[in-house]
Amino acid sequence: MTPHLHLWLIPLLPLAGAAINGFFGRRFSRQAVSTVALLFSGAAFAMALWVAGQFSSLTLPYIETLAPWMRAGSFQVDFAFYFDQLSLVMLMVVTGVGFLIHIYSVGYMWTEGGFYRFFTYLNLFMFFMLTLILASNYLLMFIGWEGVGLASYLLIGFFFLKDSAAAAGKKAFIVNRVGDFGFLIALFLLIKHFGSLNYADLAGSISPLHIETSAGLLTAIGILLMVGAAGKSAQIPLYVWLPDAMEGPTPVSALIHAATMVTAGVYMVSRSHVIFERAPIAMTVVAIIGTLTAFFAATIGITQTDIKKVLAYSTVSQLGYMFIGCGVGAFSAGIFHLMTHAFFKGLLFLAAGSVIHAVGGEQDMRKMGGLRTKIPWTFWTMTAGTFAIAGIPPLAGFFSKDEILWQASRVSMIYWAVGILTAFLTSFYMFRQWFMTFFGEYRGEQHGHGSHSHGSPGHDSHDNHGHGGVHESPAVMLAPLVILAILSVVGGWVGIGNRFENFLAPVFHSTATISADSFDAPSMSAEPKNEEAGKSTELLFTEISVGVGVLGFLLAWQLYYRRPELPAEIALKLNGLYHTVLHKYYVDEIYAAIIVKPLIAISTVVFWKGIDRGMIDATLDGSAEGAREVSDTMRHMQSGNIRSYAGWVAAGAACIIVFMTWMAVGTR
Amino acid sequence: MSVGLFILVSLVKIALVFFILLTAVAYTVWLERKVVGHMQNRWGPTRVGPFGLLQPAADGVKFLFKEDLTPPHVHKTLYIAAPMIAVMFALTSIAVIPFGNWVAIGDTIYTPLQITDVNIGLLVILGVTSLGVYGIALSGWSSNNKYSLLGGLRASAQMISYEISLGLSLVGVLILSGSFSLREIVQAQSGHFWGFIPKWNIFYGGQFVAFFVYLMAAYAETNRIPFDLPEAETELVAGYHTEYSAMKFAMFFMAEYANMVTVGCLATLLFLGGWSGPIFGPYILQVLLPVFWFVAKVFVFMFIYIWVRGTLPRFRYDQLMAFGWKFLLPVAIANVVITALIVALRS
Amino acid sequence: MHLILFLIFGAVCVAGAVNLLLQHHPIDSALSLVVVMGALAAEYLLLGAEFVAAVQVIVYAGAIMVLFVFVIMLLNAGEEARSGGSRIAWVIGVPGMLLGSILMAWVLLKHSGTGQVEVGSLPGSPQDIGWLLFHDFLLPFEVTSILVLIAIMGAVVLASHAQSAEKKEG
Amino acid sequence: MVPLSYYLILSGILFACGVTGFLIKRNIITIFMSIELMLNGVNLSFVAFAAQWHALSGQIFVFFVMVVAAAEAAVGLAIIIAVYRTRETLNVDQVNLLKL
Repeated sequence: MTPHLHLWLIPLLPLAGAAINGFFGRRFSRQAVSTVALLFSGAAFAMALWVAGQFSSLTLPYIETLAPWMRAGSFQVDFAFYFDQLSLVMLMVVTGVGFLIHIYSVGYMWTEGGFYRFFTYLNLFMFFMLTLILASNYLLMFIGWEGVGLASYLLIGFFFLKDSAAAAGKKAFIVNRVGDFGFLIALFLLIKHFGSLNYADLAGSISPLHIETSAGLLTAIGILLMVGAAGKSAQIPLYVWLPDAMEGPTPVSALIHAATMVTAGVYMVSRSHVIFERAPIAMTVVAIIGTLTAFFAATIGITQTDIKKVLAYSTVSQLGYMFIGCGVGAFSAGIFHLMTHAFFKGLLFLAAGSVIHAVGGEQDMRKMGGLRTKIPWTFWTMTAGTFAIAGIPPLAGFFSKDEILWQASRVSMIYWAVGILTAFLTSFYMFRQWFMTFFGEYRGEQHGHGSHSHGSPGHDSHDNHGHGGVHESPAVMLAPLVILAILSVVGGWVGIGNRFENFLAPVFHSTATISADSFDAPSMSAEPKNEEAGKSTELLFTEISVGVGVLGFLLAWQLYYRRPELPAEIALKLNGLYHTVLHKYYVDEIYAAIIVKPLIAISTVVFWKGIDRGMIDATLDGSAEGAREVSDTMRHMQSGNIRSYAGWVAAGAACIIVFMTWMAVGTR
Repeated sequence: MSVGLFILVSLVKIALVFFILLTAVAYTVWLERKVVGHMQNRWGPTRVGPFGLLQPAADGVKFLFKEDLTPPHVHKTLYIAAPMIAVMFALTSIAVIPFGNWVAIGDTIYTPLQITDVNIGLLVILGVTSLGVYGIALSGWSSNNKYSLLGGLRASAQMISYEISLGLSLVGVLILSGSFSLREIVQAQSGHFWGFIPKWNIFYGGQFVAFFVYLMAAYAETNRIPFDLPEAETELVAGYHTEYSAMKFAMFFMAEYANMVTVGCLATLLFLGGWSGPIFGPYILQVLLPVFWFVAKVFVFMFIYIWVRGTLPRFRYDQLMAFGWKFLLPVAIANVVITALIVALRS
Repeated sequence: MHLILFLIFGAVCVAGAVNLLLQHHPIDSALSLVVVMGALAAEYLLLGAEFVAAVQVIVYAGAIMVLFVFVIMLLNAGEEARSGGSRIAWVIGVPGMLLGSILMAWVLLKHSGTGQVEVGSLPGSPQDIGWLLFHDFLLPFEVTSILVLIAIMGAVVLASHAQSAEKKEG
Repeated sequence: MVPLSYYLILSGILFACGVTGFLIKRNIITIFMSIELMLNGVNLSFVAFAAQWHALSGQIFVFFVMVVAAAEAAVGLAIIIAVYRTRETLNVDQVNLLKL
């Protein structure tokens, strides 16, 4: 018998927090606000832990139906929660990392305006994210999906006084709409053809279907879902919003734009594995998009000088990795990387935040350096993160990335090759950042750091920490760093010996029976012979990926530690390429040119001036004007003379009689 | 009975009834003058004939031969029509009044002593009397004289006010007898309590109250003392018929007394058991005795009229209205309710 | 016989109604209306609705119209003033009314002879009426009683401090 | 034997007369009487139908109409008196303060 775990509490606790802070936070002290926020997010985390404790005694998937939501004929959607291994992983990641980041935020945001607002949004985000991962059907998931989009918009534009922040928020929101469009169409297709949105029903109705070797319904659905995922998880071509999203406060970047929200796409794809497994073409699309994004973003990351931008692009490329994993059918590998990435990327962002905090709002790495001794805690934790992401064993990143690459290699060497290249780039730019930030001598001016950050209400408030100069962050910020550092170190060990895969196996292989033989996607239940043969090659690949990691380290060391003047020369040498990359391949400009500008033009000329002004407003104004005119003439009927009224009445009666007679004659 | 015969009999009855009625009217006047005279310790008319018995005839002749003058500035048609209306309705209402049993003359004629027996006779009477108001109102208005106008106003107001009480006072009787037909109402009153008290409505089911109310209302309806404000000589010269003279005046006069008679008949029929009374002797007596009893009762009623006139002073107008609305009407309503309750409980 | 009586009283009705329109003095109009009502009562009798006829006479002719006459006398209403009234009433109202009534007549004649009404064809006796009124139509009856009560109070309030008694009569 | 339509036409004529009176008369009281005339016309049709369909309820309606007419007369005449007190006229054309 399975205990009744009140899953609904998990999302609702943060919501309660959000409500309390949102409604009354204005009058609360900062202590009270942070207490409330931490209390509820922590409660959610505790609840998640308790659920995890109950895990062994559950029969999965465990579905908890709260109330019917909408019924239309046979189509029915409930407020129901769905819990299985995948949900558990996501749950732990979201609540855990979320809670840590909440703690961190208390320290980081302490001096900011709109303290309560920040935590309201943060809790709200938690609510929606948890709804997303606990939903038992795509519609409820979509609610969470949109909700996190909203929260992200609010938080990116948190410093709404800064135009760039507001613009970035809008950009994120609009770009996401594009993805949601695809997602919605996919949902409509599902409703149309399978009459349901529940995971369980869909699995039941889809698994009997055959693999679509040629493009078909499932392929279409899959690709559309991928579009949605690309929007949310910042994949080509919709990744452009994520770098700009760095306008938001750093904890937000850590929580939403690194650890949790952006991984929602990955989660959604893996959740839809039933569909993808039967749509190889869609799978290929996913894989290719992932590969391209990974590499592309990595290259951009090399040239960025803004500490957060670097991390942003690395996030994009890491997400690319996850999609490679999904694309090659190694969903568990993707989720695995998702988890580890949540640890070390969250860590990196928080550390970066700590650095920024330390240098008083400065984000340009060129103005940093030599911070190693000044902020040791931050340094060491960041180091752990960097090594983790660079895929240096035995840190978390190594296991997950290696797993993905290995699985990819079994599908196509191209994925593997690009992946390896990307790994190299990743380790290079990460170490580049590491060196630029912590080694060498401090390049920023000692005092008055704030002069060049007055523009941002978000950061210049860091000046009014009592003591000038570089300083370590308070313990409340360091504690999460340390915890996350530990996780980034040990987080990967759960993957040793496929433990993590086996743990997720029941989720992903409950329905993949047909796919196992007819589709060459590597299945966790891989044939034993393949396993034997694979071992050696896997080892080789592992060595290679470690090698590229080290290589990247060395190169970065060479360029940014030994001879810091060298990069400039190189940049000069391949000028065009450098600038292209520096300007992110002008993607934003291209989009602006081919999409945004025409769109604005059309909207202005056709929709706004033409339709809205010319037709809609015109009709309304015209009718109003006409009504006024008519009544102006009509009111002279109001002679105040009873008999004229009587005359009108008689005329009206006559009309009615005529009408009725006419009707009677007509009917006969 | 053939139609021709029926018409003949009807005509005979009409002629008879009207003759009796007019005579009655004439001699009521005589009686009034006599009685009031004696009450006031005078003789009353004595010159014309024995006990002045021919006085009414003399008066009639005088009215006929007086000059009939029409004052200027009157609304001609209405001025002339008003008295006719008044007298017409006053006389019409007698048509449905039964004053005796059915009689058989020979074996061909078998007819009620009543011009016509309609099953809503009571309503007819009420309707006709209510129309009688027009005569007075119009006369008051048409003769273009402030006294007349005031008289007419008073008269119409008073009559429509008291009409309600009058009607309601009859409802009790209707409930008891369960019919609008006067004849049936009378038959419902035949019989005796304990063998000697006649089973008249006045003794029956608290209808004494109804009778009282009816009496008051009737006086008001007929503009008699103590409610004769429309023709209050001391204030309004002669009220609505100030401008009338000769035959037109006589018509109003006749109308008033005819109304009195009608009201008396109605009271007799409704409360005093109509023509019921001890009947004996040969057939001719059995036919005539009821008529005698009926006439006797009406006479008593008339006498009360005169007696009251000789006794009571005149009300003030506001007193009149207050009495009508604040006393008579509630009492009448209460009577109706109580009677209805009694009947409902008994059945 | 029935037809003849109908025609006679009908003619009286129409004559009265037309006279109401032609007369310039309200009291003449009022009297012609009384005539109309009397004739209508006769029509009701022809239709066998004797009770309705009686009530028509008592209530309409005997009470309401008396009230009218009374008010006319009270306000001493004179001849109708020849004020150039409202053109609309003439321009729109009268033609409309005419059109409407013509259409009605046309329809009625089209359907004429659908039914014959003979004298006393239905029991309009007080008993039946009373039964209907106090059983089937009890609620409407009570409601109308309340309506009348309200009307009385309204009249008293409106015409307070003058002739309230007569208003109550309505 | 009279066709029903005759009665209806008679009532129609009465009603039309009432409407006309309402339209062309200037004296409030006369107008009011025109209304009563209309009501009477309607009553006639009620009774005629009652006789036609042997349904007594038609006559009941007549009673209700009468009651309403009575109430209306009471209030209406009271209003007329009030108007006369304030405006010193019974001519509706002069009682026209209700205009812009």
